[in-house]
Amino acid sequence: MMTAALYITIGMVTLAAVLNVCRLIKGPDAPDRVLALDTLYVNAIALIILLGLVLGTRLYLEAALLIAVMGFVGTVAMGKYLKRGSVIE
Amino acid sequence: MSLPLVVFLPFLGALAAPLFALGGRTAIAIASSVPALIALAVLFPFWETLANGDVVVQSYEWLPTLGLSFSFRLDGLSLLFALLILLIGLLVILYSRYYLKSHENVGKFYALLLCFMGSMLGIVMASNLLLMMIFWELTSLTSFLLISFWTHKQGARRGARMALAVTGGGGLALLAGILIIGNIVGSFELDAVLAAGDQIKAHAMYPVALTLVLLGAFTKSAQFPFHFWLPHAMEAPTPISAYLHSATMVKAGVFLLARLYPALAGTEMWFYMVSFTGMATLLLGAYVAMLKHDLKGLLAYSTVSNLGLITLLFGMGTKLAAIAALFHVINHATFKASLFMAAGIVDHETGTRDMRRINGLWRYMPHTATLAMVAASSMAGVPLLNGFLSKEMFFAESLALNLPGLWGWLPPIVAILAGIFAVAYSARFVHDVFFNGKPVDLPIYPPHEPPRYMKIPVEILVFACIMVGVFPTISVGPLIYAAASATLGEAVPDYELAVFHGFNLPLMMSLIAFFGGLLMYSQRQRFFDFHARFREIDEKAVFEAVVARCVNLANRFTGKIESGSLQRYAMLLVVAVIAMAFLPLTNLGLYIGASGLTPVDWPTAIAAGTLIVSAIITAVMHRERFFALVMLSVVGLVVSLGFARFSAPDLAMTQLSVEVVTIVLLMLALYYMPSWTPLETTTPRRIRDIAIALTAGIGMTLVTLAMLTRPFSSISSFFLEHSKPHGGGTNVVNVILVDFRGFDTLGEISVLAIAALGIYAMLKNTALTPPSGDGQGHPWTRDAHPMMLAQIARPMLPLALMVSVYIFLRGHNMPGGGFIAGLITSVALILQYIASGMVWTEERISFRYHNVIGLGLLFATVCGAGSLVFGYPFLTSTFGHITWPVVGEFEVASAMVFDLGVYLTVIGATLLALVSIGRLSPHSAIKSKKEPV
Amino acid sequence: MSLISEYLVSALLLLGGAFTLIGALGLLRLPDFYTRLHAPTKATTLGVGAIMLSSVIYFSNHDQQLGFSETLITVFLFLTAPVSANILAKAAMHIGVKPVRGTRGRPWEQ
Amino acid sequence: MELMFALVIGTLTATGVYLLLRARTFPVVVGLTLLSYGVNLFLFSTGRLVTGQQPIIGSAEHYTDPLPQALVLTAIVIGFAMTAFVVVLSLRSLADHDDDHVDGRRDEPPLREIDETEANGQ
Amino acid sequence: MNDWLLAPILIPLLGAIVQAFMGYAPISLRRTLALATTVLILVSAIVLLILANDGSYRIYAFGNWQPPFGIVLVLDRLAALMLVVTAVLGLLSHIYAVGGADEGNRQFHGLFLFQLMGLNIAFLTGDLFNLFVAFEVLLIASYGLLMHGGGTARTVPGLHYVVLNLVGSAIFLISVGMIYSVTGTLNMADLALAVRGLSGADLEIVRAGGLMLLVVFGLKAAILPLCFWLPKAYAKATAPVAALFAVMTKVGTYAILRVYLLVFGDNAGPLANLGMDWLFPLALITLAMGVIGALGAGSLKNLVAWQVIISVGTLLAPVALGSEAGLSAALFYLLSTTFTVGGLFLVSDLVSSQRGSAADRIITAPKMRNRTFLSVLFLVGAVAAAGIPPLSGFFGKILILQSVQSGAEMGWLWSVLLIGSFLTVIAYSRAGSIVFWRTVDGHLERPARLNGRVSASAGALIALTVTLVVLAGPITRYTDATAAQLHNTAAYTAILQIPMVAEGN
Amino acid sequence: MLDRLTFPQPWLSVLLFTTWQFLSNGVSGASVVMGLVLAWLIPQITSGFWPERPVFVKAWRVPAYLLRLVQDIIVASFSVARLILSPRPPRPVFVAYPLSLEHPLAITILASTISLTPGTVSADVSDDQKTLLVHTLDADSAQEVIDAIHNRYEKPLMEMFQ
Ligand code: NA
Ligand code: NA
Repeated sequence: MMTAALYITIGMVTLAAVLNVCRLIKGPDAPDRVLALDTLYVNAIALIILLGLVLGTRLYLEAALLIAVMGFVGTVAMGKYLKRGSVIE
Repeated sequence: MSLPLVVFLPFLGALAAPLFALGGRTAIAIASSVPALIALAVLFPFWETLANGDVVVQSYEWLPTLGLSFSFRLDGLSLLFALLILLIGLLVILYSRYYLKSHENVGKFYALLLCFMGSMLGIVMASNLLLMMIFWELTSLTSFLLISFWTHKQGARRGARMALAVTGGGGLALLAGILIIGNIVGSFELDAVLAAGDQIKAHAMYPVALTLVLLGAFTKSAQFPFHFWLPHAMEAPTPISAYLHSATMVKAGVFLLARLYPALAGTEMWFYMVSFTGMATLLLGAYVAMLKHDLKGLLAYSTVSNLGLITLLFGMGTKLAAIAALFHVINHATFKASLFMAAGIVDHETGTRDMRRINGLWRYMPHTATLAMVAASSMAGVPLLNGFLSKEMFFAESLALNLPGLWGWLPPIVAILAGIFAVAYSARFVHDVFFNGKPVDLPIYPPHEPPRYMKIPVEILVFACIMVGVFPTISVGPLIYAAASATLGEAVPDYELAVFHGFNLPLMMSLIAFFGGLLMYSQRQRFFDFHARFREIDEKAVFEAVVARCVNLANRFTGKIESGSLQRYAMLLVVAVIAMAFLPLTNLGLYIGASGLTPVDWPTAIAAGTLIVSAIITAVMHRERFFALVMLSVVGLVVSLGFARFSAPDLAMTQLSVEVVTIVLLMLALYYMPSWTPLETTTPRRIRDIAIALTAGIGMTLVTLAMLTRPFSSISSFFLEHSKPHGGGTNVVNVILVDFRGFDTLGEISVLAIAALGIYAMLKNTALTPPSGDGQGHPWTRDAHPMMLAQIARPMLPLALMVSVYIFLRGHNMPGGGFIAGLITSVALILQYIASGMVWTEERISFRYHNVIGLGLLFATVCGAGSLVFGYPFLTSTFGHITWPVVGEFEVASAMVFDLGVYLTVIGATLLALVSIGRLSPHSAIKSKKEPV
Repeated sequence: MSLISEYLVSALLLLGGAFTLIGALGLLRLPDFYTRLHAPTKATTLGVGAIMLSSVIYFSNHDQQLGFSETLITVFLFLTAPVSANILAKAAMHIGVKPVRGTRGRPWEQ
Repeated sequence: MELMFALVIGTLTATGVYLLLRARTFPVVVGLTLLSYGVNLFLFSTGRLVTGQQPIIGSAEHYTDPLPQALVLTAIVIGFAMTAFVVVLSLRSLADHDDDHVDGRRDEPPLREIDETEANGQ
Repeated sequence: MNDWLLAPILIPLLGAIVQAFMGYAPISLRRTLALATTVLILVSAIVLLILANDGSYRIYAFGNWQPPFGIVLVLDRLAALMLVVTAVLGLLSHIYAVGGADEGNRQFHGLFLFQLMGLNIAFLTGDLFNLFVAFEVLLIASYGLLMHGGGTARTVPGLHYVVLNLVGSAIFLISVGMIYSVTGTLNMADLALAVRGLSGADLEIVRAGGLMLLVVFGLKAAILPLCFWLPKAYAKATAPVAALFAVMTKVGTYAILRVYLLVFGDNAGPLANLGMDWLFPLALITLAMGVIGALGAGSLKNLVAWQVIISVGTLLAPVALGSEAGLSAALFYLLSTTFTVGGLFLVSDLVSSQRGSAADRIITAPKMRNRTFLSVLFLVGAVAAAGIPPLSGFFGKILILQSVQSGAEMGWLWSVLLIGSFLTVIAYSRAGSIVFWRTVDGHLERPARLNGRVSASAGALIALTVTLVVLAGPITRYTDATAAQLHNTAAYTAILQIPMVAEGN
Repeated sequence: MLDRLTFPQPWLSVLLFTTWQFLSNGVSGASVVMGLVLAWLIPQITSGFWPERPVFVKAWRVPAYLLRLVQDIIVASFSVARLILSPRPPRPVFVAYPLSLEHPLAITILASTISLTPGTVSADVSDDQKTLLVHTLDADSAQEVIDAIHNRYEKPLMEMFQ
């Protein structure tokens, strides 16, 4: 049963990612794109966790943690770029 | 050792010459004559041997691979030339003492003169063709430098370059010819080559070799059509003209004909090529000499003509003709050198060489005039002078030549014509300069006799002309004989160097030439008028124009090809790769290999689709730069997910961290750049690029497919096996990085460090004006450091450090390691910069990133070197398990220290790079309006 | 693994997946940037949280070891999501992204 | 799976090459980045595509080839250093020429045909 | 295992690390330490040359891992020769740099030493991927060095150089991947063995990989059509950097020699002499292009930069033909041309410093200072470069000509080389006569004094060409032996059997 | 030397220690020792980066607040989910919320709370840190939102940060 749930979830998250990419491409404004990217990062975290569950290993958890950290910094940098131009000043 | 000494003494003298130059002109002239005198003294004892037709060879090994040796040879031929070189050289040295002015660079002059003398001796005495080649080109080089001695004169520079181009170029042809001969014979030693004449002449490459060798000889000896450089070489100081361009260097070509006579001569090809070239040159030189108003020009073309005569004689291929040629070499050298010196005196004393201005010098310098007149008579072929003798022999040989049919008339007619011209221009030289009214507006007036010692060399040469002319057998007979036997390489036929051979056809020819010449001279104005109808070609201008045109063409061609367009260069590179890999890949046949395809799962397929779409959008929308950047992030994210999906957790983490730092970096740069790319490539260009890109992409797809579907085995089972027991870690990738292939990693962090240092250096003094607002024209927000961000950034740093420690420590056994840990720390610090600004963050960082980089590299290196102490190679790792109370058992591996080095280098390098860019921002220097909270 | 935990894990997974999907739907469907901002900050974050929790439970059962790394990630996401939203909202206001018609109140000048 | 992976690499290469051939520094850098993604994936895949065989001893029954992973790690890091350098160099070029053209030129009038394409496109 | 093999890598690395720490140290101290490092590199290179001269292969296995599993350094005659060439050139350029060219930023010495380290790794490594890493080390350092010294002129050539080499690195990785994906190994000796038994699609993949690798090496060696980035980049670089770069194209040549003779050599079965049929015509066209470029050059440095292209063509043509005599000739020529070109870059810079705003452009200008000294240096360099007797370039050229004695190759090589020499002579004589002789009255805007150290190093580099002639006998004996060693691949692959340091040593 | 053996930011050290235990996947002797070492060491290094010391006066109120937060997050998510899925268009409002809190950390916590809970996102904090701009996804009036925030979150926070 868990396996079924797992694959359904993977399907849902993948679908979510696709929808996010759609928004990302659609825009229309830069903040929309960054928001979609940020969400995509979160989806990626979910996918990594799910991969760990499929494989029955926890080896990929740190990758998920890293996505969280990097996604945040990336989003912040992009946000700052959009409103301020210089990311580091 | 004595023969090499002869050659090398002048070079030694050349080295010393600048020193003696300090002592004045007399000192250096004396010093310069020493090598020549010693050389003469060294050669003297050989005379007995040589007179018997024997040959002395002294040989030393140099470059056996090449067949090049230091071997020198003294036989009659080389002796004849060596004596010419040394004796006339001595006279020129003496003459130059008075010719040169005290302010001139006499050191350079004598040094080059001696270099030339040595090179010339080298040519004539080398017993190895390659060695001769070396000296051959050296004479071209020294000649170049001597012609351009007065570097401030444009004519001198151009004449010099022209001479170098022609003789140097001919030298290259000669080189090729010699190499071919060497290959045919199997040796470059003269003995072997001269003995292998039949072999050479029978070889298929003989025509090529002969043509190339003759090219060398003809260019050097100014044979038609390469004669044009010689008159322009007369821009050189007159002693140089006398020495190089009449008596010696230009004789190198005919020397070569003589030297290789046994090896190359005696074929029809030789006959036609050499004799016809000689004939053409003989006539052309004589004709033009008549036309020259420049004293030295006249002499120069007369030299061309005489060289043609000698060449023609060698070309005839008969033994007697060859002997006549050798005889004329001596005769021409003596009378022409003396004429040049006389011309030099005239030039020196009047300040001009224009015969239209120089008239009636008999009144001012009768002594010089007398000498010049004797020498000119010899040139004209007046009996009792040496020129007459060899010309007589020439006439005789021209008659003896048996050409088929009407052609038989050609040589004698040419000979007579040339003789007429020779008489005419000699008459002109004498009459125009020393008589013919009064001088016309001379720069130096009144002219008078030169210093005593300046005339001595001329006197000696003129004396020689007379001596040889009157007592040929006594004076040069033995020398000619020795030379002839050396040249012909076999029995010398009977010949007679008599003053008078009776009333015969050659004498008739001489008489015709003499009176015809006088007649021609008297009718010279008609001749000039006749010639004036043709357009005068200034070879120097033509040469310059040709060179300029070549340079121009080359420049334009280079400009076209080396267009400075990166797009083109990159295109070429990509196309080169495609071209190289194309054929093998089309040979692949089936792209799907033995292991076949594995099934696709939907999430992976969707992820792949996302990646493909994102990449394409990145490319299509690249002109909207920020959008492209966001899409690039998606690509990066999916790539790292892909790594995770296909069993590479370490790669996933690394890719992700690197990607974010890269994006930050790109945004830092994008700040200063336009946010839009203008559309500036044409549609065909874009289509071309798309085609190239698609080809590359399809190629990579096929390669990947072919590769992935084929089974393989690698060395990696070793790593999997030894990772834990011998590397002390379960994360095999990490063990490879810090142990099995730790050296790669050392290189890798070096790259990182170098990049950061390079970036820092590059941006040190760079000033960029940041835009005041974004691409849409909105001014930037006031709020540099949003409060919420600053607040969340505070705990991030310590937490990230902790995570770094965690990732670092587990790296040897689990995904992680120094590199990823370093990136986490870096990103946390970057977050501080983003959130609170440069000034705020830098205040809190007490170390220089340079030092962090240095420390990191040092850790890695020292850790690697640690094993050296124990007798193991660099980077040999060790590990052990330690048990502590409470903590329990834990593993300590030396590789961890290495990894710590990686960690530190990554932090230092990443931050140094990013901060260097951040520092460009004007806000970083002045505190922003709103202090960070 | 006990049946209960398996049920729990499955339920959490499905819940997480659903929220993630809803978040994405929201991002796609909502009318303007400011409304779209709500979707990921809440739904998606919670969705991932649920999936994390299922992972914690699963591995705690499976490896007989309490797995807390996931919790850390969740906490991290919850901590940072508002800040990201804040920065992006500020960026949007700076750029002058117009709110959907009918929005009361106005975004601030930046 | 292999075909899909190959297509991914092909796409990355093609887009990377296309951008590499652009005239401004920024797209070139983006192109180089895409290209290096493709190259890294390619190099990685020389160990073939397997699921759940991460080369961590004790974590699986079979392990994938770890060597390509180590190589790619090195390549990623080096690629990062190189990208950073080229980004900064393009900044330097921008500073020196006040233009971000890859050939450093400035204020060259755009091609005529381009104006037309622009006009047609809009 | 001989620890000396490590020295040419570890010495510059440690030296560079020291430089990284010395950001605020006085320049004299930094210079002293940096120069001391370079001297030590030279010493170690000479030691290795002496070691290698016995004709055996020595390896150094990092981490004590048996090849092909670990990375090994392999010392043979070729590697030792390259090390010495690099060290000599490096030292003299470094001395020149210390004369003032190193000012401007503090990273110069560090980058310089890293550059030497990268070069030395490239020459010593016996591992294909490590060769990639070495390339990257030397490239990134060269990027930094290229940009040293400020000014806007070098940015764009630098950018081109960097971007093209980045693409080159990508191609390198792809080819390494293709080769590994079939052979499953990276060690060159092991590769040489693995390649022999290939067939079918495996063979074609490796063939494509090998040919792509040739493109990469061709790019590094600057062979047509991949050479156009070079002239501007080199001409614009700071003089000592340009001089050091004289060896950079030789790395590409070295890599071709190493990889293509060992892995794709005569024994490689169907892959024997891979790509060499391409290389030969390309080398000749490169040579021709170089000559045309030299003829049209507008400045001395540009002229010398094109001379680099000329040497590349001259060098690779005999390499492509691959005979022992040709290889030996190529190596002799390599020695000659590296020093000559390096020296000429320095001389051009000295000339430039003495001619005010005319700099090194081939135009009429007021008479320069120290004309005699500089013109003699230039003359010697030009004679050596153009291949006129009696200097080393001539010997290199006749050795090359001599190595090809029949067939169409002979016709092509001889004609291109000789006509090329002829035009080069014209180019040099034209440039020299204009720059040194065609002067106008007037005064120099920027009178500068020649610095003794700088002049001495430039002179020494030029003088090496004379030394090469004097020592031509022993040198050709060495290059002959090197060529023979290169052809004996069995001896190289035997390194796989060399035992490691025993446990518990 | 001994005076360095203090914990300059005790709350941070607690946070770090706890985090380490989470990361180590289970408490053990090694993890405690390491956790202690890191909890001491890291703040020594980073203390400069957190100049403003948060002063929690009533720390015991934190868990209750957190609990309420988690509860609200879950509720919020369901309500947003419903809104997303329903065809009815949302009724967004920009609300300027007057802040009573002064401490930046406190404001940040409030703003974050707002962002995580029903239908609201903190869009901006005014320069003078007196007003919070809140975007509400679906609300009847601005005042309703202001009251809800004030009562439910700002009051407890003010108690904690007194
Ligand atoms: Na007259
Ligand atoms: Na909320």
